Amino acid sequence: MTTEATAAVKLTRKDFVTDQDVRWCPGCGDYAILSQVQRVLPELGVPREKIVFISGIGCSSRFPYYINTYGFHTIHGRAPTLASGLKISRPDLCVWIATGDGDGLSIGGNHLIHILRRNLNVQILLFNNRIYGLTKGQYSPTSEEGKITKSTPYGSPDHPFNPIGIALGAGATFVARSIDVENQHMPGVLLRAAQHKGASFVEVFQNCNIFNDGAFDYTTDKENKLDRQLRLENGKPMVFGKNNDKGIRMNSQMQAEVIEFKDGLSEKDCLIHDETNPAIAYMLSQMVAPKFPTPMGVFFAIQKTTYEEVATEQINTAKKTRPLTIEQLLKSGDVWTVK
Amino acid sequence: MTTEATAAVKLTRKDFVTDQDVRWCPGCGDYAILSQVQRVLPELGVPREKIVFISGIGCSSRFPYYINTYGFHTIHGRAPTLASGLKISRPDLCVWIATGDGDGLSIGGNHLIHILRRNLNVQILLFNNRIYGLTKGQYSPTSEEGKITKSTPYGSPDHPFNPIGIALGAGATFVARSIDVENQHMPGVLLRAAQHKGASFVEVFQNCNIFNDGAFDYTTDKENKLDRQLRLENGKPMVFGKNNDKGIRMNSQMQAEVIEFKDGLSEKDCLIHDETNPAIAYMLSQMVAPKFPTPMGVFFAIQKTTYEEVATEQINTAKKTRPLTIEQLLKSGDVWTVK
Amino acid sequence: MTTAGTSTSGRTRTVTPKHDVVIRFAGDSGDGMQLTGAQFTAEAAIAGNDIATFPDYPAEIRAPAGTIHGVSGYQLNFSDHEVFTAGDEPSVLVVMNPAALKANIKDLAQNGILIVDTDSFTEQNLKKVKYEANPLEDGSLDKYQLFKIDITKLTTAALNDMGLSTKEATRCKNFFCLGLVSWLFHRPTEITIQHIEKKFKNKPGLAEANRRAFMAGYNYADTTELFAESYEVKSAPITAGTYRNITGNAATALGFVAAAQRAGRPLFLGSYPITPASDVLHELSKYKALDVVTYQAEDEIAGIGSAIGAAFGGAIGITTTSGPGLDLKAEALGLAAKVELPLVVADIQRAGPSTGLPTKTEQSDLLLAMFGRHGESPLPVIAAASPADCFMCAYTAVRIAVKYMTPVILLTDGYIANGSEPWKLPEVDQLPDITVKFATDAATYKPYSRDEKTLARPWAIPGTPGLEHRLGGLEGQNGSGNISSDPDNHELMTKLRAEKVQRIAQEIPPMRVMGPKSGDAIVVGWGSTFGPIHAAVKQLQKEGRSVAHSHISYINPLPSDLGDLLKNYKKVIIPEMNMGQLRMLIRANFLVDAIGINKMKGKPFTISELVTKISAIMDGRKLEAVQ
Amino acid sequence: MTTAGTSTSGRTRTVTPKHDVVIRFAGDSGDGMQLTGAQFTAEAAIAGNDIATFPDYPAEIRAPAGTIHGVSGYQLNFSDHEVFTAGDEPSVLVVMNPAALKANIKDLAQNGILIVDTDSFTEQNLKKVKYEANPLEDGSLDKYQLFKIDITKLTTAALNDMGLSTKEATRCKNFFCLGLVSWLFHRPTEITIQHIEKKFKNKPGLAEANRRAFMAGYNYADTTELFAESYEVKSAPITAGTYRNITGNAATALGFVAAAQRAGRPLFLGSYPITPASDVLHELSKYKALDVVTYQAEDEIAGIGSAIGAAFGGAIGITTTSGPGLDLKAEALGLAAKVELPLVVADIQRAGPSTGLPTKTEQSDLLLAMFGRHGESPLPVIAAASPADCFMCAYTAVRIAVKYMTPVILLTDGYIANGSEPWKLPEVDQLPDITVKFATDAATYKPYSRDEKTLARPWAIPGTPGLEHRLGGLEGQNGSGNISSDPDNHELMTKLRAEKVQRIAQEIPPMRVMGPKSGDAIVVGWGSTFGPIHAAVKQLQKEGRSVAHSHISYINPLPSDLGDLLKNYKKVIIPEMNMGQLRMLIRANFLVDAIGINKMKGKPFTISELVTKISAIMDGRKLEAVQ
Ligand SMILES: Cc1ncc(C[n+]2csc(CCOP(=O)(O)OP(=O)(O)O)c2C)c(N)n1
Ligand SMILES: Cc1ncc(C[n+]2csc(CCOP(=O)(O)OP(=O)(O)O)c2C)c(N)n1
Ligand code: SF4
Ligand code: SF4
Ligand SMILES: [Mg+2]
Ligand SMILES: [Mg+2]
Repeated sequence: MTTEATAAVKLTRKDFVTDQDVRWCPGCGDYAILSQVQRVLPELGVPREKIVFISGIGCSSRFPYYINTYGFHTIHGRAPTLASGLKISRPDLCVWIATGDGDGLSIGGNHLIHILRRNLNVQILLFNNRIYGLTKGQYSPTSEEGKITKSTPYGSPDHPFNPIGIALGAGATFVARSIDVENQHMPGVLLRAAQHKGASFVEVFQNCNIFNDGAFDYTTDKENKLDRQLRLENGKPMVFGKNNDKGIRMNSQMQAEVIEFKDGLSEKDCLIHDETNPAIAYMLSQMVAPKFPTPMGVFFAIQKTTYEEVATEQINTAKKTRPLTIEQLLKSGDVWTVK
Repeated sequence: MTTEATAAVKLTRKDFVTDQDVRWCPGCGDYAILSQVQRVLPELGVPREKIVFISGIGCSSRFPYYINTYGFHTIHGRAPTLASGLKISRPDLCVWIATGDGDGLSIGGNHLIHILRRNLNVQILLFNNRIYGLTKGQYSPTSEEGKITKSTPYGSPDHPFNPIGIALGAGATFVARSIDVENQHMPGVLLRAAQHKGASFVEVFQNCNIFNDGAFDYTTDKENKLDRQLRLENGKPMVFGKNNDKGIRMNSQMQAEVIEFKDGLSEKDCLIHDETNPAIAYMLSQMVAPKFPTPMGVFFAIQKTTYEEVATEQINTAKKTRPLTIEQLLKSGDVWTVK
Repeated sequence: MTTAGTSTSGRTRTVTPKHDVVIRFAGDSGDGMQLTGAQFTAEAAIAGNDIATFPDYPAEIRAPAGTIHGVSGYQLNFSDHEVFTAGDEPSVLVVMNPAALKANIKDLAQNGILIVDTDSFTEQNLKKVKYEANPLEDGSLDKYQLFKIDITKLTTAALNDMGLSTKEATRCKNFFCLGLVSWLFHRPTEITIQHIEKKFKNKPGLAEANRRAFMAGYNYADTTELFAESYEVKSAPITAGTYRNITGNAATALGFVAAAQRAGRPLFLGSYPITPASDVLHELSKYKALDVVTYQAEDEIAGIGSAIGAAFGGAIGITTTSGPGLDLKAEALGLAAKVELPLVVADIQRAGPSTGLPTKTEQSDLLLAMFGRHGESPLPVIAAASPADCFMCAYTAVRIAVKYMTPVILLTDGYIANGSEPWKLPEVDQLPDITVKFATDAATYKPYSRDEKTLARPWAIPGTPGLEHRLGGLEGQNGSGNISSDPDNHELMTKLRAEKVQRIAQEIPPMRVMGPKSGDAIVVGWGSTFGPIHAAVKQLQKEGRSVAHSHISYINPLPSDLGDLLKNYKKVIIPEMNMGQLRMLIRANFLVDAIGINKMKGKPFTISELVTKISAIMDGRKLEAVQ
Repeated sequence: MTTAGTSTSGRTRTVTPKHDVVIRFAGDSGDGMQLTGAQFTAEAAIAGNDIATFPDYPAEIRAPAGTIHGVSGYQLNFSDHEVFTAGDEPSVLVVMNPAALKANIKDLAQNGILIVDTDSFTEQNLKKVKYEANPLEDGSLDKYQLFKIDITKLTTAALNDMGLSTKEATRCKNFFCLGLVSWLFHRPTEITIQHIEKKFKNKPGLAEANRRAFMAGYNYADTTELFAESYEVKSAPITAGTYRNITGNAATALGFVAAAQRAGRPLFLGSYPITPASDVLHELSKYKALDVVTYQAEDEIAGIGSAIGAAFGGAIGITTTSGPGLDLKAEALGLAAKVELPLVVADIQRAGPSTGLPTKTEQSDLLLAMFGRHGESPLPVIAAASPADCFMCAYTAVRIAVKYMTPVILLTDGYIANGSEPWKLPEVDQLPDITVKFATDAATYKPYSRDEKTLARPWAIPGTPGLEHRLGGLEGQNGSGNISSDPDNHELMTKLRAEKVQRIAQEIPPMRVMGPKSGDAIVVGWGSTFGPIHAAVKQLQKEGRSVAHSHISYINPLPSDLGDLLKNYKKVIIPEMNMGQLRMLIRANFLVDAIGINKMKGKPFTISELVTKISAIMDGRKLEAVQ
């Protein structure tokens, strides 16, 4: 997001609520995400009018209607393209993208990887419910293999995408994951994303209670979630478990494994999380349940120039070093005068 | 490719040459790739009529015209979509895709990652010349930062894609790299790609001598290439250098480093290449010159079900377990008779 | 005439015969009104009525309960004579909550029957839809026959010993309603009970609950003497045959499968979900045993691309979509036109522009289908007139695609895609022939040689030895297909491609005219307006007007006898659910001053509005005056 | 009349005055003929001639040397009177190799001057293009004035002490040619030499080599008395002013920049490279100092998407493309139409369908521009008539987009995009006003309130406190813009969107008619056919025919006086480089039996073919007879 936060503004959650009826199904995970975003926005110190939410099409893409900032509910898959044009020409704005697993990874996959590559300073929230909600329940690129849906009565033959893997592969500079119901966890991730200079990609596990209910129950299960989630903390060893008695170790052939802290093993044997190491981030993205706990939090965060800062710099330099008026431009080239 | 190679056929390179004038610029790297593909095809033991080359638009996408098999020069970026439909409905065919860095990674990026994810059994050759050749020299998604081209007279503000990284992130099951001029190296890679069951992605460094001449000179430089290329071999330590006196080591924090074999260091300290380990493959993809030698060969190769085998299996099962005639189908549902 | 009948309970009841009834069920999206409607439709069909239905549901999956946005409706017209639409205005309206009442009451006919679930008329629910007072109490519904019933309470009471949660029990109220109206229209209960048992055969608990709710409703009507009379709609004189009630989307899917089967080729559908087209994908994905592959692609471009690839390999390539998806397919359609491969693109139109009103109907993609590709790339366009007609149109689209080696665009729309009507099942072997003959002879094969009659080029598929060839989007030489930038060849190919499409006119049967062969006016329509136009013109004819109706199925090429036909009438009137797209084509082609009746409300024409407007035009009155 | 002049060498030479000359340079893609042509054009322009040019190059970057496919040509028409096209047939042809000869000789006028580089007529090169015998020797060129010159040898000889490689030296042969023709047409050498010095100012070696080659060619012509006479074309009577020679693409780019500057807003171009549109991107990418951002997007959809995003933020959003790219922009265009944001989409048309003939010209995207979006989403369409006209059309497109808050489609084509003509530089402050006024008042702001005159909604950009609002593709309520599925509102909005576009007719100046105000025929054109039609009609008028020419710039909406105008003529004739797209619109709108002259050869009309065909139509003869 933009770094020009103006401390003067003091907003509250309510300032970000619109007068529109929220039209998600009762019980949809989108509500929780909405309310957490509304909680985090005031903390940015950015005036409301400087914030823009841009989305594609899908249940999740209805998001902008419910946030009282500028907003644009565009067309399916194309939100990153509008966000790019807006951010490049208006670097002063704080631009967010709300998208779904269908919108962002199916039809919109290309725009997503390109905005990550170009590292525009925007925040991308990918609501991953592993289903097409709005069109009433077809499988999505993140649906599990063999999934039975309206369009796959015999089970899906596809291997799913790993959104974190895609983002890393595309060269994203900030990659993180959270869960709709984890209202202690998500705000921190959202804040980090907003503060990151460059494109921030946040995968949010989101429950669609109508068409794919319980998709993340294994991970969010109250009883066992501490054994099933790995909370990432930069510079800290990768430890997890109800009693913090398990961890992730890496062997010399770069294979990750879960260890229990017994027989002399302790957190000292664990891999230290390093947000700047792409190999670690990628390895984490490959850790899937039930063999591994599901990593949550910031996988990767590095600094690179943003597209718009270079573009703006070029314009400023051009203005300084080769100033030009429109009159001069028209008269440039081989000009002759007829009397 | 298809595993139904019929040993009966004995073809030669010449069988794969068409009567069309080849219309690349003299000196273009595409010629070398063409000739190596034509050399490898006879070794597959697949009859000519069972082979199909599909391409998009670009200099590289002219490829099918020059190979005497079935071919389809489609539209910009969409080759994987046609290849998918063809391969799913005709698993008996051996399908190749020829694409460029613009065709495959710019406009066609989404189809590329989706065909890799679905793991259709096709071979994808991405001719990476880091430029748009056919449209006369604009920068491409693989062009270096700051590159000056027709469309970026002030230098490109983009960070480039890493094609290998993208392919891995997308879940590709076979990922490799070779170079147009390396006519000893490329046939082996092509053969491995063809033999792989599933989508094989091969990035080929290709020199565009008109618009981006010398893009790979650093890596291919005759004098120094052994110091600048890391030839990957599965199960072997990562050793390189004119005198095989250097290698790649990984430290406990998963950081790769180049070591020279002195002060007690030897190939024993090197990481062993393991084509089935995604973390190694990804780390290799992040190794870039001049800090690291450029890895060449097969980065990653694993087995997964292919889309078309599951789809075909579903059809066969349905035919067996729930046979249906069109007459039965029409009469299904709530039917009544009027006399 | 009113007769006395005997109800199942043995009581004598008054049965009034009716020629037709239009009933609408309306409730919250979650209330199951679509199911109630569909089931009641099945009862009517089996009773031999002619029927037509129109489901109407919101864009949201589940808008917040109790809001206007969340209201879902299902309308059925059943009659003892031929019907062409789901009816202009319901004479019976069943509403499950205040929102449903508010959204639908304006449509109910004067003195119509209004059945209301009073339990939902809580203060909170009334407030949600801004009712100041309870309309059930304030006399505002006096002009209707209002039946206030505690549907929810009665339903849960009927199930109270089954151990269901309140939520589960409440869900059965739609079957209670069904019971009520089944009694009201004198339906036998057995059929519905059989249905329930079949539908819920894996969930016996649910089957039992729904059966009980249904009977509770039925018996409630019967015992309480709630309704003073019941009604009976006799069976309609329908052509003998086997029928099923079918939606347009299901008929489209079956048309494709039948065509592929007749062609003896596998069917390949490459598609990306989009309302209201997704159901064709859902349908087809069930028919794997008939060599149907459905491929849910990453987007619409991949959908059509994969279908072209499959066609290259010898399959029947199909892609289905709605407006925004057709936009995206433009470039690939141009490729398919250039390489002359068979392909069918079905566009189930919805209201635009842009995302528009995605669950509402419109006919506004016609000119997109005609002209929505760069360069000169004319394509055949076929439009279905009714739910059942979708079958033959889909079948024909494949037949023409294969015969002429061309992509074909099939247009239907949300109205007929989701609406249903009885469909007389065809005999598969009596369907028109579809023969696929692949080229195999290497000695004579040329990729762009042409059939004399159709101008089709040969279909040569990979796997055929000696026929290796390369296709592509660059202009190619006629005959060899080799890349050619020869100016004369480009002009020749452009003309050949156009001429090939024109030749399809030889397939088109003569225009059918309903009404006088010449006269004051002819009303010309295309697509889903068939029903309302037909009914309206019939009515006008009854009133003695000199007016005919003729409907166009083939929009490109236009039927060769159309121009002459139009000359026989003083006025040409074209009603469309767009701003006049067919009208433009007709005017350009035949230079007749066709007059449009245009509706852009996301809803089909009503018969009465057409009657009014056609009359006005015939009388030379301005349309604005009657709007 | 022939006079005697004095050459630079002091010799007396014969100078024959000419009214106009058409010269074509042709060679291998690598021979630099485009440069020679452009430089010779500059000489003519500075000499005060009126000029028009037509470059014509192959789809391949460098087809194999010496092949027909690799031939690149550049044609210039320069004259002492007004010219409208680059000329039907060259009277001077310069060819650098057998392929260029073979590809071009059929166009050369009888007795035309043919200058040939004999060095390239090797046996191998002759074989490549299937010349059985050397045409320079076998008498087959007898009907031309053949000048055989060892151009390559002479060039390298002139440079032999410079230490250049043979390849480098050989490359300079195009300047040798330029020297030859400069002498032939009596041009001063200074201007070219200045040019060379300016162009190669960072490469003094190259500057010297080219200067020497140029002078070598000039002196060779002079000393050898190669040509019996030289020619002089006097300056044309041209309106006073400052001029530059400009291609359509450069003019388009400048029009956009000028408009953005006048609007006081930054210009944002989101584009994806495609022939022949890429040069607009290349041009604009140079003007950063004028607040121009160019964004090379990942595809055409991202190109338009980014431009819409930028427009939302208050920039002048532009996207440029050619046919296949316009296909892809359809869906986003519909969004822009629905949200009513200003935007300009420029389509530089090329020959289709599909990839077609990408470097050749055509006008076949007109109906795509008109109708290529689902739903009812009419948009203004403006077409440029000549290279210089692209400036005003681009400017106007922005002006209308901003004033009416609508996307505008600008059509040009390969012919005028790459062709050039002298352009009288406008005074920036005399260009029509473009005022941007953003909404700022929170108290009165409504996203979809409307200006009374234009029906435009207000433009409110992020960053404005209190105006936070949400746009989107779902239908919205007039006024508030809130999502609305109200049927009446949808009809209202559909009509408002259409009406807004119609209102643009108030911007359109009355149709200009060249010729009689009524008569036997009017020839109506649009876009790049202006030149040939104008010249052809002038010629027919000279021959005494009662025929007029009128050209349409605004295709949507059509000018309000057009219908009446057409009624004044017995015949309406519409030449188009397509199968009759404007013709269809004219027929549909005005019910006139317009007759088409259609050319689909990837090439502009020649004046003479138009003269022949217009005459034939006026005489009532069948067109086929004259084809
Ligand atoms: C061009 C286009 N194609 C298809 C659609 C239909 N469509 C709308 S949303 C959607 C998928 C939504 O899935 P996702 O992004 O996962 O969102 P969710 O509803 O699950 O939050 C589809 C296919 C459309 N609106 N536009
Ligand atoms: C839809 C569409 N957009 C743009 C183009 C123009 N175009 C043709 S090839 C190409 C880029 C080619 O680059 P690449 O794939 O790297 O191929 P190369 O020529 O370098 O081998 C572009 C932009 C097109 N033909 N179609
Ligand atoms: S369908 Fe699923 S994702 Fe969409 S609103 Fe309902 S619960 Fe949420
Ligand atoms: S432009 Fe470059 S890539 Fe294209 S053919 Fe020429 S050398 Fe090869
Ligand atoms: Mg989803
Ligand atoms: Mg390239």
